[in-house]
Amino acid sequence: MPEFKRVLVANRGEIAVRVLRACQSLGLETVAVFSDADRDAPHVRMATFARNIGAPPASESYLRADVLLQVARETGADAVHPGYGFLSENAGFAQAVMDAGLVWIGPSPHAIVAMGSKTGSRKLMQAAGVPLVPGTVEAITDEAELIRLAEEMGYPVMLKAAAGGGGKGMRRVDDPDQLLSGFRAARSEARNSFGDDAVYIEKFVVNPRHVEIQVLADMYGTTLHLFERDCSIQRRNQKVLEETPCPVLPEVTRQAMAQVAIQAARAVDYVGAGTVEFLFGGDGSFYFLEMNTRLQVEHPITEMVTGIDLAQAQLRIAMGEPLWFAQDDLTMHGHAIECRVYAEDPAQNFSPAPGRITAYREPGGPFVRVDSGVTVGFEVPIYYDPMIAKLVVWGRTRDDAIARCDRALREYRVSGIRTSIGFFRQVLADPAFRSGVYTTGFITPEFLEGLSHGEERSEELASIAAAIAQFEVDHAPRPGATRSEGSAWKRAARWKSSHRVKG
Amino acid sequence: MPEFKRVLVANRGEIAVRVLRACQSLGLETVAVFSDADRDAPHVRMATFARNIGAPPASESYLRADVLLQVARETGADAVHPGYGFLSENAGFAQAVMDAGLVWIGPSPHAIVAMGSKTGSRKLMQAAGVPLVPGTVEAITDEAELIRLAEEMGYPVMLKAAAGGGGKGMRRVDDPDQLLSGFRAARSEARNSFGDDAVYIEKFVVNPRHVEIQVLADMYGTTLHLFERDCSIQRRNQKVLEETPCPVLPEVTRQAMAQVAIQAARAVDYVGAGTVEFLFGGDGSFYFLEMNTRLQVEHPITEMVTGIDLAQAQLRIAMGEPLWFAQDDLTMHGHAIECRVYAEDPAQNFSPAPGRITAYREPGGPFVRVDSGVTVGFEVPIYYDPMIAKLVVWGRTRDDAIARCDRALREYRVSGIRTSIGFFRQVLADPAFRSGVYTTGFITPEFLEGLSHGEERSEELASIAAAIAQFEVDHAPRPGATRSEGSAWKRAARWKSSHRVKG
Amino acid sequence: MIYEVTVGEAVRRVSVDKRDGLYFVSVDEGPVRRVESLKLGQVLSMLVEHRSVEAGLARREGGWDVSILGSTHACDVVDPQRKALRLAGGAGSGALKASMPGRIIGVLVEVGQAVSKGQPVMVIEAMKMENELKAPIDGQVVEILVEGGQAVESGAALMLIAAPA
Amino acid sequence: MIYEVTVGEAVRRVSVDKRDGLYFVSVDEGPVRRVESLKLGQVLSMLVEHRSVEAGLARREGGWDVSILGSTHACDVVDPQRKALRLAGGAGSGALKASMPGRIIGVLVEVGQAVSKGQPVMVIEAMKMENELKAPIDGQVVEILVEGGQAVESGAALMLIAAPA
Repeated sequence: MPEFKRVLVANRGEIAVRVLRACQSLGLETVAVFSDADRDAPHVRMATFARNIGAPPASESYLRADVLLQVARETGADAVHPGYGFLSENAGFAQAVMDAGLVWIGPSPHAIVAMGSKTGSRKLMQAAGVPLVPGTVEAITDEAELIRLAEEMGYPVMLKAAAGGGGKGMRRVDDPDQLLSGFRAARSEARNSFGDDAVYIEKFVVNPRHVEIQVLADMYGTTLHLFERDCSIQRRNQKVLEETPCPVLPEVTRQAMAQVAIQAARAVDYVGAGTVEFLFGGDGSFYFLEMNTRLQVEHPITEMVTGIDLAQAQLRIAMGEPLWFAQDDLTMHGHAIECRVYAEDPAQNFSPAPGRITAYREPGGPFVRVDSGVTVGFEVPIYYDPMIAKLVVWGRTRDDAIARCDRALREYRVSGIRTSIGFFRQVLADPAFRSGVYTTGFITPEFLEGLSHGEERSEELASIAAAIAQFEVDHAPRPGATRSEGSAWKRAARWKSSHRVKG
Repeated sequence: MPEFKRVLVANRGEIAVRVLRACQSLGLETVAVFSDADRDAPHVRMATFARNIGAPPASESYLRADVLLQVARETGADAVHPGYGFLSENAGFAQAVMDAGLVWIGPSPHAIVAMGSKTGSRKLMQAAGVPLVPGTVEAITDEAELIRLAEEMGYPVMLKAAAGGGGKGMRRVDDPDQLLSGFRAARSEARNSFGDDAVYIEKFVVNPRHVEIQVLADMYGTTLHLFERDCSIQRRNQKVLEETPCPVLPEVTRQAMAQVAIQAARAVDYVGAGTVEFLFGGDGSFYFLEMNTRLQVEHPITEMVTGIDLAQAQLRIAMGEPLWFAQDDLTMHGHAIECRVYAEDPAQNFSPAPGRITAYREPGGPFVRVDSGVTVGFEVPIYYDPMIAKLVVWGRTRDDAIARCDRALREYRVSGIRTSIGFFRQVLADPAFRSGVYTTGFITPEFLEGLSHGEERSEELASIAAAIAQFEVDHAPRPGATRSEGSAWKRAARWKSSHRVKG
Repeated sequence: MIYEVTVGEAVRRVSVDKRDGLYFVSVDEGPVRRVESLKLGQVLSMLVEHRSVEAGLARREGGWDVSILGSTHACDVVDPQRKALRLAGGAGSGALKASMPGRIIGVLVEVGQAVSKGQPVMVIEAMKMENELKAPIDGQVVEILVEGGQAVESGAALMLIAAPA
Repeated sequence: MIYEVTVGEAVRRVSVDKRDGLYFVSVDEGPVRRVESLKLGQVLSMLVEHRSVEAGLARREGGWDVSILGSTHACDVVDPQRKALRLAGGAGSGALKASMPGRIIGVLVEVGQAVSKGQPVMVIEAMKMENELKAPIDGQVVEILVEGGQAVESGAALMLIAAPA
């Protein structure tokens, strides 16, 4: 039975904090690591021990497997949690950790490798009977075969030039009547564009959503699912807002998808927390995309609806504990939404906005959770992912959750850097989002256009604030007197009350 | 049907913030009020509108019903939420609000009055068949009657001198054999001490706990209960830590107590959120103490286990909405604990510790909630209750919740004032608390004695910090250079990396 | 005191008076509003005719970044009297400055090369994202002050461009 | 540099050296520990031989209030060399100071009255609680500086007591 008492957390930011919290709740000691850019970051200040591991670029610190193992040895850590990103899906690091006699908190290097290759995992999944987006990879020449294949996979289908790219030589075909003419046109276009008329066929997934299933597996062959997350709201193919349950997933599909996810995990003897991602078509079909062999950024929404602490679960599974609940013990309770708060400027096409946070106040109150990796005074470094925090809310219903999420976003205060907080309020207000019927194409150029046109009233208030701020600078009597107004209230108050008593 | 769009919150601190959040989630506008001591408090900064209502002493601001009504009129508020404390259980204010044509978010003045008088409510409850601590209020002279009464209420019983006080003329009797001798001794002692030998009998509640039931009632006669809260951890007869479920309450008693609470609420045609408090004896008996006709400080733990937002429920009920769930829809899910964070020094017998908060960081992460009324820079005023925040945690089991609560307390950082944060860690670590078997006498002088003896290691670290802080002051090169170390890390890092690229 | 505040395309003339600790503000000669304003660190807590508005402040070249309810508005603030002075001074020299802290990963032009306003001249990387920096004016590159790979602070001068004589 | 730090009953001699930005600290001549210390506002983030300790700081008369993990330790800090000097100066004058901000609700003694150390001489109210303030020394009340009902700041001088000659 693997035992450990002191966990090295090989990460930074909110996920390092998340893992530290899980360790502390289980009474484990922790070792934080930090680059020169992160000395004052919360994860350093919360851990039992903290060690500097190098220069700010990740390649010189957070990605230095050798340094991490050396620190583990020097600090007496007996387990390593990789978080997500960085070395979390690096099978070589996992192996090195185990070779050093430490407990690796994650799946086996074998599972990481098997799921790490796009083509390898597709083959493995096909063998395991997991549905993949249907298609041929070889060129089709026989029209009769084409018709048969299209019938088999169902319309609409996509004809793609094997040598293609940039949309050239691609034809969407919606019904059988157009198949052959489309095929001929695609071949001819392909020949003209690329000098190669090889064309293959793939199922066209209409109005796709990104839906994923959380799984947990112990060392003894028990693999459970913790339902789905909908991650279709994306910018630049990166998730920005996730929710669970998926507002349009029929129960029968949820069950089927969950079973497939368990199948996928079992196919690689998966142990720990993992996520199986699917493309979910508007027609109800779903197809395996990939499996992430680590804790997912958006895991908190699953925690909110199931009550299971996934980071603690990772640790307990790694300790050799058999799963302490059965599939039937798990239910989805209410609705949860996560907003990834980035240090970036949504109005400038989400360009990064690192810098020093000069004022910071997180929202609180009922069913609001913030997982963050920053504090006031912290300088968001230029070297890493711009995500500074995740706002997670829960509600009994989806509408409750949306209303509460908007309330929490209103409350969230960050000064000194730009963030995506305001952007999320626009997402939540969007009728398509409200309806629950949206796709991965939700964030359109038009949506972004709307963002850059600030609200008239809000701009007017900003102008007033700027003018007053400037006025105060222009009329500053002396430095350091910025709190004078507040103190004046209190001074006046004290004076009044003591005066009154005397009189 | 009462309609309202703009709610005046006639309170301050965390409860004002709590009500503002509920209003904002429901799309209602808000009017905050503040005394001269609270201009920079969070509730002022979060509300739609904010108005100054007077000098710091509550009698000159938060208790000024006339000023509050005037502000409501001037700001176009059409409803008033009183929070808890201040005017929340003032029937005259409730009536005045209604007379002014505004919606009062609370029960009727009739219900407030009926429950407001200790003796009046006892009579009312007796008539409604609600169990009260059995006893006579008249002196007993007949020994046969005494024996009959004692048998009826069950042993142990307490004999008390009617004219008594300070423990004189009191006799606890544990079995029938001692009853008559005890009675004679008590009468004789009473006569000698007070010149009056009148003695009455009351049931002695052994090892009492304070357990209360949350109720919600709409305008249409539906009254539901939301289970119990155990509030037995008290200092100076004030609750400091609460949990739900009560760790020792049998299901059958829970049901019986809940039914009695509903009965009590119905007896006064209760509308809104209310709490019925009971004394729960070690022998399984329970007795009505009083009903609080308002939202309770410790309401969040009920929210955590039921998923019902009680402050939102108050607003929706006041809008005339019938309850949107049935008793059977409510279940207790997991375990929740609340710690009331006070600005006070537990080691100095909980003496108040107002002052300016110079650094402040609330814990976060899974199933941790902070309801607070302060921020960094805020000066906790001397004029009001010392509670600055409530830390609320949830866990699937009681042990989970305790571990997470300790984790969150470790994370909570407050500088500038003393708080009860460290005290709670000691409560959570106590074997009696861990076992769940504790009474209202949990916080003993011995427990407090333990507090004032700081942990050796922690004191040593404090000494080192103080010495370094003093060293920095003694060797300060010039004012304003306190961040030099941190910047040095970063400067060095930048220099190194730019150097490397050049080389 | 009158300030010209530019947010996006919109220019507003904001008149500010302070009496007895209160501000009296009017926008574009509209009604005068009473503002009770309290500076708390880098945050301005304003009561604008009792409406509570919290504005996060960050100094920026030529004005302030003002955050209200999670959205940041870049506000250029000009005192018209000083503006007049500034315009009277020399014009046409273009210093390209870093719009964010980051690392220079590409220099797209050479010294002596003619560039036109808006033309990408440098690429800066921050947080795994590449961002093009554009020439602020038409002109000729006079000097390049940084090298590829170099880390720079926000506002650092990167390149000098001379306007055509 | 050696400081004498008193927490509760315990007095510790803490030796502090700073070299290359790092502190080397030894308590009561125990092993020397390497402390990397970073001041963040009113918080000291220390790595004591890599152990991460966050200490909240608040200045107090004669030292610091240090908060570690939610518990505050009142630390009196004395530089032994200066202490020697201080002791050489005049002794025995007792100024009663407010231990917390609050409102004076009772003055229990009169000017000229003899008091003994530890005797309650004033009552201060804060947050609905009454707290007795005690005479710091044996002596005679020379002056009472506040009146009943008056609000006072923490540390304000309330009463002067002269030690017997």
